[in-house]
Amino acid sequence: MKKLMNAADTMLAESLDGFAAAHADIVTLAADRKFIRRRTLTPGKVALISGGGSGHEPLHSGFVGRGMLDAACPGQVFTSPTPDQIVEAIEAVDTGAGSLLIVKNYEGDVMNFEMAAEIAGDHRMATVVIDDDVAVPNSTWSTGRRGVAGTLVVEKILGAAAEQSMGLAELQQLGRAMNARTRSMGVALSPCTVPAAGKPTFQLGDDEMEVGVGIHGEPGRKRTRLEAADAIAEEMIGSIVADLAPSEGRECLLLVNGFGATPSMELYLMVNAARRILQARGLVVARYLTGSLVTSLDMAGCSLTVSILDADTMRLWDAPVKTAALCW
Amino acid sequence: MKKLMNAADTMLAESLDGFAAAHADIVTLAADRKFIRRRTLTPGKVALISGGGSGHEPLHSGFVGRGMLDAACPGQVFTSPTPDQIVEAIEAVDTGAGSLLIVKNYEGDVMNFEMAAEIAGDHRMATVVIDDDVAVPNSTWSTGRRGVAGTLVVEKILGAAAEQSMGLAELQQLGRAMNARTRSMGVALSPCTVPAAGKPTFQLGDDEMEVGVGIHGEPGRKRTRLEAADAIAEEMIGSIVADLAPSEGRECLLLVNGFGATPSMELYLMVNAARRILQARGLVVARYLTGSLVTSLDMAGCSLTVSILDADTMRLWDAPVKTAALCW
Amino acid sequence: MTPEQLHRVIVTVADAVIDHADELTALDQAIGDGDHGLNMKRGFDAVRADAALLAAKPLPEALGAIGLQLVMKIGGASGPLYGTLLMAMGKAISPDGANIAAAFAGGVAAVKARGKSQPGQKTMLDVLVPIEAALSAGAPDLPHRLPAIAQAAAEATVPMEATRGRASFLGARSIGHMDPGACSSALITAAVCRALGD
Amino acid sequence: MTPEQLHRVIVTVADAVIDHADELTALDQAIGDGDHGLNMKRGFDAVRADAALLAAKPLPEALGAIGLQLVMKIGGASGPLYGTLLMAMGKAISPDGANIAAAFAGGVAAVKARGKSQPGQKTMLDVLVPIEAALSAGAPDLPHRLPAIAQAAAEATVPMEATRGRASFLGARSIGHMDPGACSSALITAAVCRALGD
Ligand SMILES: Nc1ncnc2c1ncn2[C@@H]1O[C@H](COP(=O)(O)OP(=O)(O)O)[C@@H](O)[C@H]1O
Ligand SMILES: Nc1ncnc2c1ncn2[C@@H]1O[C@H](COP(=O)(O)OP(=O)(O)O)[C@@H](O)[C@H]1O
Ligand SMILES: [Mg+2]
Ligand SMILES: [Mg+2]
Ligand SMILES: [Mg+2]
Ligand SMILES: [Mg+2]
Repeated sequence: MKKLMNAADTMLAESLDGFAAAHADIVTLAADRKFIRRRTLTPGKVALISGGGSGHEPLHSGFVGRGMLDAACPGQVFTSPTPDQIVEAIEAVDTGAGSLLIVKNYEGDVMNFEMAAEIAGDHRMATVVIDDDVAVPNSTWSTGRRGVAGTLVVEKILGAAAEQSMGLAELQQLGRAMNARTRSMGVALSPCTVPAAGKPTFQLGDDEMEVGVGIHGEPGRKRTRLEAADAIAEEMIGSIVADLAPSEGRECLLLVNGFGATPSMELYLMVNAARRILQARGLVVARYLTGSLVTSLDMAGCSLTVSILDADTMRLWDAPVKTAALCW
Repeated sequence: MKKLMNAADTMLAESLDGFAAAHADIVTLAADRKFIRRRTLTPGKVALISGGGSGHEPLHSGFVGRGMLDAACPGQVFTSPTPDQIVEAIEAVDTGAGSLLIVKNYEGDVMNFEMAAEIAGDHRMATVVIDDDVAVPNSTWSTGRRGVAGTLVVEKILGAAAEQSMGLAELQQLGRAMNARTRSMGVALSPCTVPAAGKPTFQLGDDEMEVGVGIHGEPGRKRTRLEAADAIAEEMIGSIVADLAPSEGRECLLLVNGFGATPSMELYLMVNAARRILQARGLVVARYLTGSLVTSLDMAGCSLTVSILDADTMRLWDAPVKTAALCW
Repeated sequence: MTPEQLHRVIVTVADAVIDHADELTALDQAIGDGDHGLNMKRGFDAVRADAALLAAKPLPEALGAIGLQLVMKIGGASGPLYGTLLMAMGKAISPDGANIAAAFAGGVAAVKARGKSQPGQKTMLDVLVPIEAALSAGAPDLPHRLPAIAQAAAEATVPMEATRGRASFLGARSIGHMDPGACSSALITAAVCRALGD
Repeated sequence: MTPEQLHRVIVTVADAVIDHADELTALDQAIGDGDHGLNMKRGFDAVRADAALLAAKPLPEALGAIGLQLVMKIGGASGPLYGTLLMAMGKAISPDGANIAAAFAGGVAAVKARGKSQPGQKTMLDVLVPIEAALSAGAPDLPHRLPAIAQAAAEATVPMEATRGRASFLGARSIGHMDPGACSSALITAAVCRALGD
């Protein structure tokens, strides 16, 4: 394992301290590093709270700030935060209009947020669960699909809506609708290494890729020979569009997301591949976002996310945002 | 070599096309992909033009936009752009107030920009050469030091000054002064692979790092065992501060820059390490910038840059910027 | 149960989890996200550090406190599940521990509710439910038989296809590996029995 | 020089560079940024594609056009340097090529000015200057002797410490490797002589 670190068990804490120092104009880090919150809250606005295992930075802490989240609870690496973190975040940022909890669909996350909600029962709360990863089949009798990079799209749109005074119930509805219009799929070219584990989560041959990989390095649909970028994009967009089943001519957002070790040149090459494929399938790419935004530690590879936008959600996407990782 | 690509000889072109599509609100890509320019120019403002080998993205194309560059000329991977690119960029963005060429100190870059300036002789032009890398000894009888991540700091400050109508000669002077107050040093944990070469530029053992590495994977000062992040930061900051020799209590900017394959968690950990070391040496870290901004393809590792700021340059640093990669 | 006995149980269980953390992590690397051992170790390190204080409490409070400790330290899926198991048991158990079978059944019911899960889905429930059954059936030599029952139940998860937990994302590719949570449950069962048998 | 001869020189040189591109890149990986072969190949691919057109021009124009082609295609340090060499030679040379020694000397002077460099700094000049000297000295069998002179000069860069070009960043660590530009100069020299000797 090669990482810029001092010791596995202090790594997260040191990194959070660096983040808080670097972005002190936007955020503050709570005692015991239980959560990151906006420096300044807007009274009367519904509080948006997310969180999850660490190792996906800038998700979620990098999305705390005006136009997006009010607080983010960082769990240990790839491990959901604990209920006390979430409860304390709710207590710190709920200014009276209630809290919307944005949770990625992993049982750990869902259960910890659920326990937190039980404990913080005197606050008004609602939950939106994100499950945008088409690599996993959807179903009601199982855990269902994972929440991956689409989380950022939902967080941005809800963040803008909350800023415009949308109420808790409406936000929950919008979040669920946005989640239903958002699909992602990923591919890994190299594994990731959890610092405390010290060795890669999986092994890939020199000419192999993992198609449909999760953001924790979970195995995906299949392991195959590394293909050309166009073929990879074709397979991912194909799966996404098949699942979304958008009508011809719909406008969409394309998010090309790096997993942590993928250079910018490759991400923009994927932008180019994906946009041509989307256009060929009759979709209009109206908005783009490119970057390593929902990562998997030091994994190489990327995910593609497509979100169908209408006039309202486009406006919310375009609304100003000022966080450590997203700004416009 | 594992990359998201179709073919080595189309990789750069495809990536530039993706970039131009994704940021069409800010930039346009010129014919034959010779340069990237601002969509809208400000008449009467000195034009800021930079460029260099590709593979360092977002440098320079990601810094084209309001408050920073007017045009960027992308060379082949790790290869200076050719004079025709630079000449055409000058002709496209010089609105009459002249052009400032910001060049990293590599002989290829310096000579190609020089030939361009000879060809575009009827335009008013001035050049600022950046050489911030303390890993290489400075001297007048040799090539001297390399230009690395500090380039971004100079480009940001000059960009703000140009936006505030500073003239060509003054900008050149400010650029040289800023360069003199800016020092960087890098460390690699893994090599980079030039797509057309197909294999890593250098080899590192499983427990080795390259201290003082260049942004083209050039060997640095020494190859040693991978050390703890604090020790790495101590060595880099030590070299930087020894060279800058700032007086006690000076305010500075700390830029922690990833080389392309370094996850955010590690970069912020380095922020935390570096800021403590700077403080211990009597410097006040007044501004932070963290990200993979001046990269070396898929190299893992980071560089630290320290820039001494005074009230004027602090204001220029804080001035609004809106580019694909930097925004505030 | 005497405070000494409880202390022995706590320490034995904690040590067993801590000693086998790498094994649990390796199982989770195969079909999960490679942190089950790390998570469990973090939780049981905290429990072990507080062992004396926890053992001094009456059994119901002790179980509740251990459960809360696990919830607040483990995170992930296993934190709420093991925490819920112990907190629910703590609520139901009598101070002398005589109604252990009923209390454990209450704990398992709480786990099912928390996890929206059932046995057969390749999770810790595939060990917890057989233990619940054995406890309900009762038998004088139970502490000697339970470890084998738990171990066999954990092994029985190998051929299962997961439909809950992270391994469910793998579909058929989850077949052929033991579920990490089933393994930790068997491990804890063996440790409890060992501590009580001594 | 006839157009046929010039065509043969252009094609032989281009093929030599293209065939040895990997070797040049490998040298540049050791003490530079690993692109010298790629750069040279890009330039000479373009020259080769235009060979017929270029060979049809009078010698001065042909050299100038090849030089410009190299400048606009190669990039990096070698583009302006080889481009400058040929463009300066093109300006000085007579249509029949009789004053080749003087023209080459003019080209080398231009390279020195462009690169702010001198022989002894572990660059292409460490090959170009000995060739210039041999040309000035003159000798009937020069085309047969020049390749060996150039090759020896390139090899003499191995023990040098670079003070110009990217290799200078390495300081003493640049010792022990042949300079990539010196190697390409020797390669081109050999190809020119081969083409003229045929
Ligand atoms: N819904 C559920 N019901 C019962 N047990 C579950 C459920 N989800 C996960 N588990 C158990 O939790 C274990 C994984 O724990 P752990 O790795 O610590 O958490 P995470 O999956 O969040 O990383 C699984 O092996 C499984 O036994
Ligand atoms: N200032 C200089 N004077 C003469 N030759 C130089 C100079 N700088 C570089 N070179 C030559 O250029 C070669 C490198 O060319 P190349 O790798 O194509 O460009 P770059 O160094 O820009 O990547 C060196 O090996 C050296 O021979
Ligand atoms: Mg986990
Ligand atoms: Mg180069
Ligand atoms: Mg796990
Ligand atoms: Mg080179």
